[in-house]
Amino acid sequence: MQEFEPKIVAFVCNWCTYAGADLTGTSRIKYSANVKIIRFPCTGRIDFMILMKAFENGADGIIVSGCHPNDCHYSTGNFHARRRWIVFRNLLNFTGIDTERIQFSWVSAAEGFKWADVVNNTVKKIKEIGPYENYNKIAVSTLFNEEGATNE
Amino acid sequence: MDQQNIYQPYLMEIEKITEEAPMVKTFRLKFKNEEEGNNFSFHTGQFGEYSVFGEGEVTFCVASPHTRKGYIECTFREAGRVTSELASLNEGDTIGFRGPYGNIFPIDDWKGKSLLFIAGGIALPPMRSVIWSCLDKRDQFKDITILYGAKSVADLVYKDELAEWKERPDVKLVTTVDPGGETPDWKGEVGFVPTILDRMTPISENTIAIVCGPPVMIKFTFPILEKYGFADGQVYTTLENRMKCGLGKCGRCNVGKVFVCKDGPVFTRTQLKELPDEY
Amino acid sequence: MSRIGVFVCHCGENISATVNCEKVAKITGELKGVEFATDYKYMCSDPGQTLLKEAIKEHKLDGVVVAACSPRMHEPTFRKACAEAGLNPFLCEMSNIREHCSWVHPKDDLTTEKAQDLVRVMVEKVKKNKALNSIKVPVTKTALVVGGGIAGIQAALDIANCGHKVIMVERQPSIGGHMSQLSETFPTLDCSQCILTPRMVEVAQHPNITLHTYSEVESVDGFIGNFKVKIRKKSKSLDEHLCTGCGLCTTKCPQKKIPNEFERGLGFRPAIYVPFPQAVPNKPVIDREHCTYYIKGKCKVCEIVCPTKAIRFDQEDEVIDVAVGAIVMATGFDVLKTDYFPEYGYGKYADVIDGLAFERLASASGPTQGEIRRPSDGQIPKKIVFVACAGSRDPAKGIEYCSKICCMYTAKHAMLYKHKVHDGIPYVFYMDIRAGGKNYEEFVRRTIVEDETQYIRGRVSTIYEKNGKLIVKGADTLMGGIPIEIEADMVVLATFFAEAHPKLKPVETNTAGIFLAGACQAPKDIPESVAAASGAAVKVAALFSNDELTRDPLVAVVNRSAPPVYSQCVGCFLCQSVCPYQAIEREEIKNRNGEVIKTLARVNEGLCQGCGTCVALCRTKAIDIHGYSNQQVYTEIMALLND
Amino acid sequence: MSDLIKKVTALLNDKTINAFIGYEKGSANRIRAIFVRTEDQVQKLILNASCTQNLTGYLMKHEVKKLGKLGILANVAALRSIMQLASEFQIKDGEVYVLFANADGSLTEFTDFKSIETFLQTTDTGIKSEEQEMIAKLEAMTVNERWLFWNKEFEKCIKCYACRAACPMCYCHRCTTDVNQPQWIPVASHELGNLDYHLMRAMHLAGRCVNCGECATACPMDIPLNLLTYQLISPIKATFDATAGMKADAMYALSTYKPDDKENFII
Amino acid sequence: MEKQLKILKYSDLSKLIEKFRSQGYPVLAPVRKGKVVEIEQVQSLDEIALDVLLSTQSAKKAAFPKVEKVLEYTLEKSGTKQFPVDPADYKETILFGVRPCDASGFKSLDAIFGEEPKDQFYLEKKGKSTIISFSCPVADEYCFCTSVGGGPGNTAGSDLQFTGISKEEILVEILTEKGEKLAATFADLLTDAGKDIDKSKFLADVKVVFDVDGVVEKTTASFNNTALWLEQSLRCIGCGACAFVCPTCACFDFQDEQNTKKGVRLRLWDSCGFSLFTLHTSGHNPREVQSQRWRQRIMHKFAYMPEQLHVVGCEGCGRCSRACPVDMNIKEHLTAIGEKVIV
Ligand SMILES: Cc1cc2nc3c(=O)[nH]c(=O)nc-3n(C[C@H](O)[C@H](O)[C@H](O)COP(=O)(O)OP(=O)(O)OC[C@H]3O[C@@H](n4cnc5c(N)ncnc54)[C@H](O)[C@@H]3O)c2cc1C
Ligand SMILES: Cc1cc2nc3c(=O)[nH]c(=O)nc-3n(C[C@H](O)[C@H](O)[C@H](O)COP(=O)(O)OP(=O)(O)OC[C@H]3O[C@@H](n4cnc5c(N)ncnc54)[C@H](O)[C@@H]3O)c2cc1C
Ligand code: SF4
Ligand code: SF4
Ligand code: SF4
Ligand code: SF4
Ligand code: SF4
Ligand code: SF4
Repeated sequence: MQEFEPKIVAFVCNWCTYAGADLTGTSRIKYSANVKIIRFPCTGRIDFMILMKAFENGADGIIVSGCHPNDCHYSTGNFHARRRWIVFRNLLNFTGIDTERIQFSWVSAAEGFKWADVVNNTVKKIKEIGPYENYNKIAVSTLFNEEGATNE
Repeated sequence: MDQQNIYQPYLMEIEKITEEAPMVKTFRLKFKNEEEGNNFSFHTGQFGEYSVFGEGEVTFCVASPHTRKGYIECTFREAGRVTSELASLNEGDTIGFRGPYGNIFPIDDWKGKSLLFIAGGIALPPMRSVIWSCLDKRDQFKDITILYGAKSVADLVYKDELAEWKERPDVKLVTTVDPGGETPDWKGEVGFVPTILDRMTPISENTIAIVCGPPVMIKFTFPILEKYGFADGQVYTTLENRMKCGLGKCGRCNVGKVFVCKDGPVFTRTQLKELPDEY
Repeated sequence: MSRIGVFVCHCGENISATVNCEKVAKITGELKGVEFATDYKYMCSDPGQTLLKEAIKEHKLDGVVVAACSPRMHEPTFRKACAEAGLNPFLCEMSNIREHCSWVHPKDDLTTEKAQDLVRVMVEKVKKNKALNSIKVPVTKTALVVGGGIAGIQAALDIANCGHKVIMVERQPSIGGHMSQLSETFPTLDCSQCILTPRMVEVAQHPNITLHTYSEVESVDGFIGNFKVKIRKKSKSLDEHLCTGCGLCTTKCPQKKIPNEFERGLGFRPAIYVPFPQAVPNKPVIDREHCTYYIKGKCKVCEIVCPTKAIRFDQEDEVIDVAVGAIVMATGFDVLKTDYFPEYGYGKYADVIDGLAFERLASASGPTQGEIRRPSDGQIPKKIVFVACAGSRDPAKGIEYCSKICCMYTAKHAMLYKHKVHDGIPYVFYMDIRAGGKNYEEFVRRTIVEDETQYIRGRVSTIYEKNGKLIVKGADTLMGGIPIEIEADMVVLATFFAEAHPKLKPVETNTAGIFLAGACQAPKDIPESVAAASGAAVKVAALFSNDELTRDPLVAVVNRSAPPVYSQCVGCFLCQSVCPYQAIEREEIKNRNGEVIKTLARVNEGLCQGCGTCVALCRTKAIDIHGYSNQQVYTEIMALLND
Repeated sequence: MSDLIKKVTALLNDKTINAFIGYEKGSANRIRAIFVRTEDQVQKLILNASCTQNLTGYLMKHEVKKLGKLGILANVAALRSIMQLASEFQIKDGEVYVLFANADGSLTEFTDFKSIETFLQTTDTGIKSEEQEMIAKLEAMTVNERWLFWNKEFEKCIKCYACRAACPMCYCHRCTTDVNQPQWIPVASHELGNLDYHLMRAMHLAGRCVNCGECATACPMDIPLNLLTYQLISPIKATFDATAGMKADAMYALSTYKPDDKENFII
Repeated sequence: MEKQLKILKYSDLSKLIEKFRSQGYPVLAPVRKGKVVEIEQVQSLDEIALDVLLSTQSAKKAAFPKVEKVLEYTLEKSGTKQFPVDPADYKETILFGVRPCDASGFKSLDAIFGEEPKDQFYLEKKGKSTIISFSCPVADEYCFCTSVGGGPGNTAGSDLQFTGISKEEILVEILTEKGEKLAATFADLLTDAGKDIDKSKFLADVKVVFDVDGVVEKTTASFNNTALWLEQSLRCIGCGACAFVCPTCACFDFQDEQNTKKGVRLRLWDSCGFSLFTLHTSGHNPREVQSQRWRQRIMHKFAYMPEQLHVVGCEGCGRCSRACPVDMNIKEHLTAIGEKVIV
């Protein structure tokens, strides 16, 4: 059987983690290709619904990363984001959504190595837990199946 | 058994896109399946449900005249989910079309009469279908007068056709823009449609008036027509109510007991007066 | 469907070594809405850009995706190229297939697939991009300089000499700042006043500079190019126009024993006073706290003696509004207060003084006419201890960094002392000597070698008085930490100085259009302060070189629609509290009778920096942000996960 | 004549208010809202232990607002709703006349926010013990068990939005569910649409829910959806020291921050 | 056809379900789920809650589900392809243990969906459903079927109707050909019943509270009675509970759902109670306030449908009132309209 290649999306801020990942690149540090980045101006912009959308479109794991506290380009975006994640994680956990699959991190523009670590560790972890079947079962694509939403 | 799915659209190809005004475009649509196209017919005043697959459906009237076969046209303003998606399409792209639905302008009943078209803003498109249908049988009618107004010169749609009508000796075209909307080289009128109408002192005798436009315009136009002796039965207009199916089933476009999709969208003022205020 | 062009860059070998660029172009060329796709060796090169521009024209592209390096690198390049080809620059996006792909993954199918995924995401995103126009903000070409120290003076003069108006606000009755208190300056030992005074006068006389002394900034509103500032002009109890600065009043004032802050309390001044002889403006103010008239309701001697009848006892503070386009903060520093050093007896023993006080003692115009005499009894100290790094680099005091210039001025002080008290012995306790700067190291060396200053490396633990002597206890860390005790006549603390940032709302954050200059930024000596001030002035001048400011339009907007809805916004203003830039304002929608029917949020484009925090918080999705709109990010996620 | 009736009659008579929102007997032993404007409507007012509905949602209803100056019969949850609405600029101080029904049936009147705030400081605002137990029970489950539990509950949901309509804090003219550019939350009431709706709603009420329970009471499909928001109350209190609906000028827990907010999951 | 009467033993009911199952029919029946009762597919008799007064939702979802796929398509560069959903694919289904109001509720839906052009999605499913209703031995104060022409033993819309006539026996009425066909598959469980069984003895007593014709007439004339609608609807919070549980409400919405490559068009229930129902993009809303929407709900059922489709759009099941979170009791409101003097 083919090895499970998890789909992982990373939502990162432009100023720290995106730049950090750029540094990972310029330093030629290798990491797993499973993770793909979507750029945001700031972690403050990352609406919790964005995470839901990632799971329901088939993501097995999610990384959310931004500037370290006090380093936000906009001063406070990451502080607001942090509160949001604290609450959202609670909610996800309570509704039975696997918070193990969401890795939050602070990666600065200077932490090229850290970014590679975050990615590699997350990929490793998700490979261990396996595909997110619970969510896949209800994902958008199920509507195209035979049983779909047709006849109850 | 040939199970007919009444919600399944025809596939149409966008043959031509015309930018009419800011946010307003006209699409010329061709049936992908020629046979469907050949079997298709409609009448002026009718509308359809246009699909952007993945986004949903919208209601537009057919803006081309029924006398011209082989294609249909629609003119729309970018407003919400579907229309903005529609606006981003290109020539050659596929959309869906269900229709034609609704009642029609009874132009056959208007034979021998003079016609006065009064339109405002983006409401010229529904009117355009009738105008062309009538112009295509020009000899059947007496005078044809078109009064069309928009907010500003840029907002006037069908600029080419307006020019063409202007040239025609058998059509009287009056265009107007709201005060402040004129450009230095604007040659038409300046003023709101009802004001200009009043100034035109229309003759009601043996004349049919067709009024389409935003609610405020209609509200102020009716009294002027009344002032010049237009009876309620001589005045036609169209209604727009939100609808989903276009077939009298989804249950939302009704004005009282009347379904705009089935019993409308064309109404005489007589009918309108009987309807409750729900549009 | 759109007409998107995809341009895949090889970046020489940087990308193509691990990513099959031809394949990426081919596969993404098959995406819905992609009209044209190609790969090229160097997209950012001139021919690469030409290729892009020609393709835009030839294929009537309405969106462009350049798959190359990080957008942080070349986004402006390609956006500019698009604009040159007539495509709105904001219809261009970049996929980062170098830093985020080719450089971090091995050469294999997965890497190429990832590159395709990244391109697809941007293709879908760009379909939802909107043509945007740069935001134009008019610029008020007047600068506000807060603080009239050497930094403020320099900045004001530089800006004014570029032909722009400057408003200078100084808290004290005179400009000059700390530099006016210095005796001689390191490393040249030039006379401080001699350098400073002409510039102060120039400020006062410059046609482009309006000076408000004895004034403070009360509030700042607005945004870059368009600040609205309230300035409180404290009452001087004087009609400045009438006053000729004759100084008669100051000599006749019965109050004579008020500690003179300019002299660091080493001298006295009357209640109506000019802080120092070279003050600009050279006109007195009444210190109402100490004035007999204000205390007792009787006196008015000054009024009586004033030949021009310039005294105004009933004068009130005046608040004026000014409009400025840029602000230079040059508020300098404050030396740490006495209560910071209880262990050194600072504030308790008269002969423990700080560096500024020593400057006054050494100054020819100071209270002792330049003779070094100790404050307690006017004796010339024979043994003097300088404590460097008093308060700085001490985590326990909450200040971990070096105040940088103390090393230098301590050396200067030791030298000045030695020059004036030839038989005296100066000791310096230090932690490190930081003397970076031209001739600085030599300067310190001279102090040690020529002026025989005893440098002891170590921290002073306590200072106490015993038999009229100050016992300084410390340890010499170079000698293995042996305890040291010195019986000194006088101690000078090289106190750390704290940046003086007025806590004005926008200034606390990194607001565009507000520049820092001088010692309020970080500890700086005079040359550095001057350089920083000129730097700030250049930025202001650059800002003022255009009538309008253009900004990227990647800002938030609150949705608006026709009545009766007006907007999806419900006016909960939760967005307002998250905005770090106070960019969200209230807008009241009124009906014909002027009654408020709805209150909505509105984003001030000039202030919004585009962080998007408000967007994530808004429940009704009434507020959205250009460039990272809900539609765009939603589409990106969908595109990324569904191939 | 009960105190309530006397009081409301007086309020209406002296034009302090134009309408009073209280309770009347409904069908089949239910209690329901009544909008008292006339003499005979006043007589229908009742107040007993079953009068638990949080009536504040009506303060946001267009046609109710049109009745003029409103008085309302409030319980603790209603007082908190008013505070929370005030903090979100939806109600102004003095705009609503509040009568509070004490446990012993006596009435306390509140004419300004300050007095409500003071009162709430010494009032029990916690959630009921059954609900606490239910939350504890769920928390004791494995993640997967919880997933299954909620899956089964959400399956029942028909997206009638009674929960939203009943919730005093769901006053948006256009709820996120109704936003269609993009259509974040699928409109359809399939498993995904239901889960998305409930997650979204719970997040939007996190730190704002005043635990009145209206949402769950309203649900015709008997889904204990109030647990979703209730569960978030204690972590929000513990981590941010914030409780919804206690002060009229409170800052919303999720639109403020402390630089040292504690978490243990961000690496 | 002429109605036939048979007797079935309660003890044979589980065999009956087994028979249906073994013939491959999906059986939909009321199932208790905590406080609510859903109509769901069942495998055996013990799952079925025969003793409940009424299921929370009506049985309409058997032919008009809350989410239904009407179109499938792919989105490709070369163009869109459609894969129409063929209603003919639906399976024969048995609706078991529903109430007479559920069964008769289909007549409103039949009228709406059966009107030209015909909606095959509904008609096909409805056509393939055999309805075995259970007459009502009890009723509650929300029920008013008798006021709108129905009743606890109303057989309209049912193919078979079961009435418990003793602890052991069920009276089986075979009402339609479809019913007859189905009954033939379990003929071995049936015995003949005497012609003269008076079923009414076993039925609940539901009082007639208003004269339906009068209500229809007065509703029709009340469009402009703004005060009436406002007063009635002040309490209404504009949710969709009433419409979604109602056996006769048929309003729907279309929604497209898609990923980048494929999409479906879904038909979903909608409710005239929602403020968005008629909202235009411009913000104009013909039914701006809740009272207008409440008026629509009542007038649609009691004025427009009788006039246009010749059915009253209400079966008097009272589900809407039970489900309403704020106790909008339709029976009470209709009675009030009925009592009103038309001005
Ligand atoms: C008979 C008829 C003819 C029309 N002819 C034209 C025309 O020729 N040109 C044109 O530009 N517009 C026309 N309209 C209006 C057009 O249907 C709406 O602008 C369009 O539905 C907006 O859809 P959207 O998806 O972009 O907006 P959204 O706000 O995203 O749509 C949400 C839903 O609201 C409904 N809706 C929104 N606005 C209206 C409206 N004004 N009328 C009816 N339903 C609405 C749609 O059904 C849609 O499903 C017509 C409407 C009707 C009923
Ligand atoms: C003891 C000592 C000796 C020194 N010796 C030397 C030396 O020999 N050589 C050398 O190069 N450097 C020396 N320095 C450093 C030198 O003093 C500073 O670099 C220089 O004064 C910084 O200038 P400034 O304009 O930034 O600040 P300042 O001189 O502090 O000027 C700031 C001005 O702003 C005003 N202000 C503050 N807040 C407000 C407000 N809110 N509103 C309005 N006005 C306000 C103040 O009143 C002051 O006039 C020495 C410093 C000390 C402490
Ligand atoms: S934009 Fe959103 S968050 Fe801001 S006031 Fe409006 S509704 Fe509230
Ligand atoms: S995007 Fe950021 S800066 Fe702009 S208004 Fe929103 S919160 Fe303020
Ligand atoms: S009230 Fe219940 S059924 Fe209705 S939407 Fe809310 S949870 Fe779903
Ligand atoms: S979410 Fe439920 S419990 Fe919370 S305030 Fe709303 S209705 Fe009350
Ligand atoms: S309107 Fe109410 S009582 Fe009538 S059929 Fe529908 S749910 Fe039953
Ligand atoms: S009547 Fe009741 S169930 Fe129906 S919309 Fe109104 S509140 Fe909801």
